[in-house]
Amino acid sequence: MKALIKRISSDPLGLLGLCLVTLMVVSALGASIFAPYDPIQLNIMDRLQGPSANHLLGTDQLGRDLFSRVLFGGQVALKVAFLTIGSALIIGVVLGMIAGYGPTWLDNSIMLLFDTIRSVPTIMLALAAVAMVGPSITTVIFVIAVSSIPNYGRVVRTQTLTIKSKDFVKAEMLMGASLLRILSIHVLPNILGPLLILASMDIPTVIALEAGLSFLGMGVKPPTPSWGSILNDGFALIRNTPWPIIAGSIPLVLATLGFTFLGESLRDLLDPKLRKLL
Amino acid sequence: AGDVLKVRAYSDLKSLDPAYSGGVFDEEIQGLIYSKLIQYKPGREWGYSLDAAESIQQTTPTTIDFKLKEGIMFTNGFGEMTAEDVKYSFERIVDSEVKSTNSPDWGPLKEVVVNSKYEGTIVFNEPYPPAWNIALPYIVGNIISKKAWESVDGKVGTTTPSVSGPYLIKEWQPKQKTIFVSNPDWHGGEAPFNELQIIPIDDESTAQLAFEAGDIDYTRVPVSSVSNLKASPPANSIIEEYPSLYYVWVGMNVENELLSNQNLRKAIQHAIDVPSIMQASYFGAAVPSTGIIAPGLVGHRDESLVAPEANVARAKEYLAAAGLSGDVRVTLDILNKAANVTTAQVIQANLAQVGITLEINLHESGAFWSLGDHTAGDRYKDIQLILNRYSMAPDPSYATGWFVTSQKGVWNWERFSDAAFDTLEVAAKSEVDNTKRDQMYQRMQDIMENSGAYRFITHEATPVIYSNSVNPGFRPDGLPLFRYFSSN
Amino acid sequence: MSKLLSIKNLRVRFRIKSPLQAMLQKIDDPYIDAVRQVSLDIKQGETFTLVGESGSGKTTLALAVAGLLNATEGQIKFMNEDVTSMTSSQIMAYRKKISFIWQNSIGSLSPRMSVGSLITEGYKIHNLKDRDLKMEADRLLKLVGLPAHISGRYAHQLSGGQARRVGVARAIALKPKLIIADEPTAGLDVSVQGEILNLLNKLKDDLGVSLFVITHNLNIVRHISDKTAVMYLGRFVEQGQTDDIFAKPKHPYTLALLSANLTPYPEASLKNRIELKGEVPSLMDRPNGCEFHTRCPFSSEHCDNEFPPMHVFDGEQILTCHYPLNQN
Amino acid sequence: MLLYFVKRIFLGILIISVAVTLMFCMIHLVPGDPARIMLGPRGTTEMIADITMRMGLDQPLVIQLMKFFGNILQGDLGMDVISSRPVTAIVFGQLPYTLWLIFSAIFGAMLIGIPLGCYSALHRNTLADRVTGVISVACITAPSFVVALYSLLIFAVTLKWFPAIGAGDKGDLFDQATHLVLPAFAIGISWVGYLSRLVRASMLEVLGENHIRTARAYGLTESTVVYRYALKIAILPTVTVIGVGMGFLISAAVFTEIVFARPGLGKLIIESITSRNYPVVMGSVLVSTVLFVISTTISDLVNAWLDPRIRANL
Amino acid sequence: MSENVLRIRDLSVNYQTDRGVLEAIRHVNLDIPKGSIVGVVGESGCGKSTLITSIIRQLDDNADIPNGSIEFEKQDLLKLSLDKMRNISGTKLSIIFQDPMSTLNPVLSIGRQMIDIQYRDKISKKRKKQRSIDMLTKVGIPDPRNQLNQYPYELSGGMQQRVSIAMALQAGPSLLIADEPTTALDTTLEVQILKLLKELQEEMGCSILFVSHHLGVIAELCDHVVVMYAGEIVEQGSTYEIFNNPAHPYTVKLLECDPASISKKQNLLPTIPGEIPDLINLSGGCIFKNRCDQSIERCDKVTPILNKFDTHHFVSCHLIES
Ligand SMILES: Nc1ncnc2c1ncn2[C@@H]1O[C@H](COP(=O)(O)OP(=O)(O)OP(=O)(O)O)[C@@H](O)[C@H]1O
Ligand SMILES: Nc1ncnc2c1ncn2[C@@H]1O[C@H](COP(=O)(O)OP(=O)(O)OP(=O)(O)O)[C@@H](O)[C@H]1O
Ligand SMILES: [Mg+2]
Ligand SMILES: [Mg+2]
Repeated sequence: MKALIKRISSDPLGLLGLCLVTLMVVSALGASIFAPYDPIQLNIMDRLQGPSANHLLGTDQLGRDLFSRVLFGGQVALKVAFLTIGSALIIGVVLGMIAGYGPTWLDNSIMLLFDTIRSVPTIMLALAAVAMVGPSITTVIFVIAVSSIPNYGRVVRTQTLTIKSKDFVKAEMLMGASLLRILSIHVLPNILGPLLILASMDIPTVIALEAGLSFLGMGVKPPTPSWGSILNDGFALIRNTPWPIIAGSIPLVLATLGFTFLGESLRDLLDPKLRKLL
Repeated sequence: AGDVLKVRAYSDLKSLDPAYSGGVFDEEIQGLIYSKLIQYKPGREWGYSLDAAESIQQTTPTTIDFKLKEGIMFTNGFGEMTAEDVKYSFERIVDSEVKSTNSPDWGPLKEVVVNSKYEGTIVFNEPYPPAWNIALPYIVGNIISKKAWESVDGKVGTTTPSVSGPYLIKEWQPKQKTIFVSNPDWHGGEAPFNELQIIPIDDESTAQLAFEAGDIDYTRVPVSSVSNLKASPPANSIIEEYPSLYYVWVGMNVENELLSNQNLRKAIQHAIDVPSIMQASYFGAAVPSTGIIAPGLVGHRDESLVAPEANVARAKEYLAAAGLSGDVRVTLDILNKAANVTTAQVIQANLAQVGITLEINLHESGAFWSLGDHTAGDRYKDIQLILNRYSMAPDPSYATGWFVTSQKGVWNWERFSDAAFDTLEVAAKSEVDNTKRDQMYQRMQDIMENSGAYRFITHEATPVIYSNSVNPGFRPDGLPLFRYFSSN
Repeated sequence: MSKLLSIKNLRVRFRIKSPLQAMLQKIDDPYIDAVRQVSLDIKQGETFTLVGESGSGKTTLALAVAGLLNATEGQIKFMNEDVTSMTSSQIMAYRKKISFIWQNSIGSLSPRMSVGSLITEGYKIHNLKDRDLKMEADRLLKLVGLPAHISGRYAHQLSGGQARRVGVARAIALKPKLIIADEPTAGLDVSVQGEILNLLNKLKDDLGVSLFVITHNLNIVRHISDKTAVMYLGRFVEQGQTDDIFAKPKHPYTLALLSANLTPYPEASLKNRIELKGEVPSLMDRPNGCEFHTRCPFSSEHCDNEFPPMHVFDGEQILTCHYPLNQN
Repeated sequence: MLLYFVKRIFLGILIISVAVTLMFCMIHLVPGDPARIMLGPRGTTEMIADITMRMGLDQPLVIQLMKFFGNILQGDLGMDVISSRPVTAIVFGQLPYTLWLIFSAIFGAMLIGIPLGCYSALHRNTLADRVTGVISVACITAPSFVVALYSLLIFAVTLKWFPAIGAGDKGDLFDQATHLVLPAFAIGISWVGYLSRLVRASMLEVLGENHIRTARAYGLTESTVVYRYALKIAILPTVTVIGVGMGFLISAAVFTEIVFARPGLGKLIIESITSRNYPVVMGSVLVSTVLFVISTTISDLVNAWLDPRIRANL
Repeated sequence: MSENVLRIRDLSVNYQTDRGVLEAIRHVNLDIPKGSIVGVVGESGCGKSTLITSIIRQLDDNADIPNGSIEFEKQDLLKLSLDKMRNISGTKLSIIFQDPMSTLNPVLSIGRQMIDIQYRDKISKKRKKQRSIDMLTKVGIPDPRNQLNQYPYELSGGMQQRVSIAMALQAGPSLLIADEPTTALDTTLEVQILKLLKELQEEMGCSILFVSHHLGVIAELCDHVVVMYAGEIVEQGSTYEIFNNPAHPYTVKLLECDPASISKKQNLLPTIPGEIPDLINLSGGCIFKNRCDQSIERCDKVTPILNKFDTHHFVSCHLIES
């Protein structure tokens, strides 16, 4: 691990990524310590202020401190990112390994399912889900998770197929190892590494999707601060003040930069072959 | 005549048949191509001016006599407009076969009696004063050609067989624009513009930007922009603010287990601080409302029973009187529009001050509008607080009709039910004496407010912007009357 | 000496076109025969080597023997048990008795396992809990001449020679009766190559296992093998005692292989070599008649049309050729 | 080749029918009654019942679904009860706008993103590479509605270079093109970033391959090596990504169509779902899945055209 | 004595790695006389490819050349601008790489690639095509006209390697570099290719720098042999000398180890004990000292230099010097 960090540090962009991600995680987790204000406390008198010493990023239409909202919004972003990617990963890995190792008909059906999901625009899925259960963070997580399962599933399947034909798997089979043992001890660990890197590069996409859904009023429940809802508020106020949009975009862009560069750097260091999978 | 006028509408054309007009956005188009006996008069006060009618008057409480101008021609060779056409147009609306959604606007219309080629009498089963406000000059007042309609078996969708207004539809480009050209045969002379384009723009901010970019000559703008626009108006433009007729309120489901407690409802009524909402959601451009009937209309109350400002102490008293143990948690269902979300958050903060926890449930429009529908599952029972906004035509009966007992589970989502209210609602509709009518409607709003099921928020406002090369015509509530738009 | 492994008329086919493809492209036979009509016997303690060019079906044969590929036809008997009709538990027991040394030495080691756990993996798979895995690992490493500290390393941290030794250690862990070594020296320097072969020979002498060695390096065959078979397009064109084959190759292909074997003697000139024409034919398109005739310097019209008969010389040297060379 | 098309068509039909069935069930299970929404507050029970019947909503879901598929086979997507127009006319009326938008966005993105990626790969680890890296990554998640809004503000309102809203006059190609610029930019910008990263990564990979070393060893000029020898291979994964990107693009189109008040499929989808206009929803679902199938097929074919090895396996 | 096409003097190449600087090649001197075939042998990893890639200036990004010169036809290649270098590559200097499967661009037809590399010649495309066809005929490819439209994957390994050779010889280079061009091929094919190379070299009169770790191949083909060990040239001389009269202990051992040179069947094959030194943190002294059974004290401290052992025979060993 230490060595890894050392190697990342030798790549300036990787280092930048590492710093940004650390910054984001620390500020989100420690939001209640760092935030100067309560993110949901209204102060209508102080609404729509520009940045000042009191309010680093200004205030929104309800007079809430945008900087504090951005910090707390990081929690939502992280939560959405980790929960969606986590669940998509788990389902994707299971389905992908089944597809890769199972009989052809099962493989074909799973691939059909994946293609079907991919063929439906995310926005449609989101609309349908939102209409069904109402907008909330759970809906967001559900929609994004479902629409990213095929991405992971496909990678896992391809990886499984490659690994399955690798000599070390054949070697294990020849020694009499059971299928479960092969999958869990030999296949899974070899898929997981690259997959986690892929996932880390997906985090910004997920965060941006949350923002997009919030923009359509399909995101988290108010008053929970999320970057998407800050952007959405800002969008309505664009002719009054640019600050909410700026406050919403900055963390989004920084998080994107952070996770992407960290992911790319990890990928380059750990598994250059991974590029093909993207 | 001016060259081209480009104006914004908030929605795209749905139907050119007055019977199936979807509302304001369709009327903005139909108003250009059809004639009516009378038209709303542009200006700050409600009134009408003659259009197809040479004369028109209320002869008895249940009859209106009219005489058409001679020589009003329908296009495409469908001939001159006669009293037969008026009869066909109006009676069609209330014909149950036609299934017009707009039939309530004609209220108790019985028939139109044709007296001569140009003369006729509109006969009601009982007195119907709203006819002058929401029927004759509005959607159902549009006169269509009987022959033309019969030539297409009454099936008119997005193309029309014949028109008689100042403009003709040249082309409808779905979700893009509707292009009109002046009607050379219009009885009113020459139309003010050679070409007029109505461009549907859903989002108000976009519409404002489109105006600033010079793509359109008129639009309504978001209330949030008013102060900025006034402070630094775009070059060559004029900003005006009109009051609006919409009404926004927080409703409470009186049949809900928790909210059946009237003291809790009153606590909530008193806890909500309307002025904060005016600031936060309407940017000071709107004022608190006293009920559901806007200023300028019959039945408007000067003051509400519960002051718009929150009274935390009173609210706490009511809450204590409600005798609820533990923390009180209620939900507020809203449509996912930015202003609603802001309002909801203010309410949330207000309620928190008196110790009520509010959870906000967002809905997209499809789901929202079926919330209180008792034919669609049991969701109507779970509603507690609803932030709602209804549109309105310039007659009080238009507003009160939704809150009667028979509307429970239809549009009366509060499931409010009051015998006195129901009686008044029927009586007021046919009351010819304006003063009495005024009092009756005020009384009805008192009943609503006293039930604790309503907290009135605002009538919003209609800020508009237009290019100074245009001479516009607006209804007193700021809705555009495009036929009166001319060039400077 | 008793027969340990006995193969009769083995055939292994691969499907190369899907049924739909075959239908649309009007291909009657969507299969290739990677191994065809192969028979061989390996006795206890004997080293059998299989030579032949790349793609001739050597690995396929070995995998079929190990039960990893299904035989389409023919019989594989191991200690008189039929491998092709074993139940899964019998297969488990069978796999304890044979082991494999892979051509791709680094690639056959699970990349995320340490050398120590890799070589004791067999015990875990077969649930042999009665021994101390660490000590076993040290013992096995010592046996193949690797220092004990290597047991903490991972596959990618090993050099080619080390990885090969780890493969050998893993192969002997369960005391197998037969070790199949697929190109055990490919890609190794001569010196390391010598070390590995010495090790295999020593194991054979010490443990009495039989070796089934696949290679296309004829130089090593001569030194380690008892019996040799030469494979061409999935068939054995010649097999027999190694010494006989090297001394008197009777099949033109064997002769060509032997003469293509370049030796570090600059005097030996290219001129006296028998040189093959053309390229190895595709398995999808086997030549008629003698399958070697397209490249054979001695072929006649006869060879083009008729499949050659099998000849047996001196009881042991078997070959299929119309015109065997080097007959006494 | 024939085999490929047989497979593709079969698979396409499967994907489309599964997706359509899925959406059909989902959208019908969602609360909200199309008749009520259509009729608005004035709808009486009889009117609602009438519309419900005309839309066939009174029948069991399975029957509705069967009917829907039956109609599709006849090339009929049903009638939109509100406007009494055939759904095919509605959907195909909006489709070209979205297609133009998507195509110009993606072509624009390719035009900029691909050379940018090549440039970055060639100048790997230089300052220029890092700067392009930071910019393109920042572009990737720039939310399309934010970009849309700012480009509207800057290029339409302030600079007045381009028109703000709509899709331009019918028949006036130049007008339509100027109307396309900003929306396409809003959607395309994230693809510029995405493609440039993708191309950079696969370019680096290809540049490390032996045959590139061969090409260089033969003294081929750097531009020949990069743009003719390496790019043809490096572009393959990108083509696949673009092919699969249809779903994303339609989603992105929604945002820009709203902000730029442009007609199009995206907006139609939103409107029809929120108004529970089932026939139109299903029509748009069908069209967008068909688009997905077509675009993945095209990307396959392009890949095959670029790479003879894939061609041989088609 | 004939002049040299290539003169390498005191060439060193370092690779920057995670663990430190890897000195892949150190102080190498090498001459290639006009019209001769020079073979480089040595175990895997001894720096053969590094030597070659530094001649054609295609070293990996993490490599640098701290000292030395590579004189090709009187110009120092290391000092040439990239443009000038490009002018030499593929004209006077051409190369065949190890793995035929990966040296040709997989997505371009053979013809396209063969025509592309003639981009400097101002002749019609038809002429270029004809030239390619002639060249393919020369390397023994049947039906060359049609083969031009084929893609590399459609050819067998042997054919691909022939195409590579045809491409390399097309420009009529004065030096052809071949990096293990036959290791990926079957032995029977290997012989075919070697024969072809030799014939073509005789016909065209170019020099060849031929790299292999296969002693037999080198013996077969080359006039001169250079033996490399761990980044240094330990011995060089005429093929006959090296194989019949090896002087460096490493060369001696290497030849002994090759089972091909052991005519009598034996169970125990000879090996060279010990391992190749780590090229990072070299300790100085003779590079072979830890595996040499004759090493003396001097070997530990002083790095030996290449000394003349015989007329055409140089050895870098303290034992020989004296
Ligand atoms: N799973 C498979 N499906 C289809 N064909 C296969 C498969 N495995 C091997 N083949 C084909 O069978 C033939 C024999 O392959 P095999 O690997 O046995 O050759 P080999 O003699 O071991 O070659 P090498 O010396 O290169 O290892 C080859 O033509 C190969 O392409
Ligand atoms: N890019 C690089 N970075 C770091 N070390 C390298 C690099 N390329 C080669 N090396 C190291 O330099 C040394 C010489 O490598 P080179 O490829 O020249 O050997 P070789 O003699 O060609 O080997 P082979 O016979 O295996 O091809 C080896 O130790 C190798 O690990
Ligand atoms: Mg093999
Ligand atoms: Mg090399």
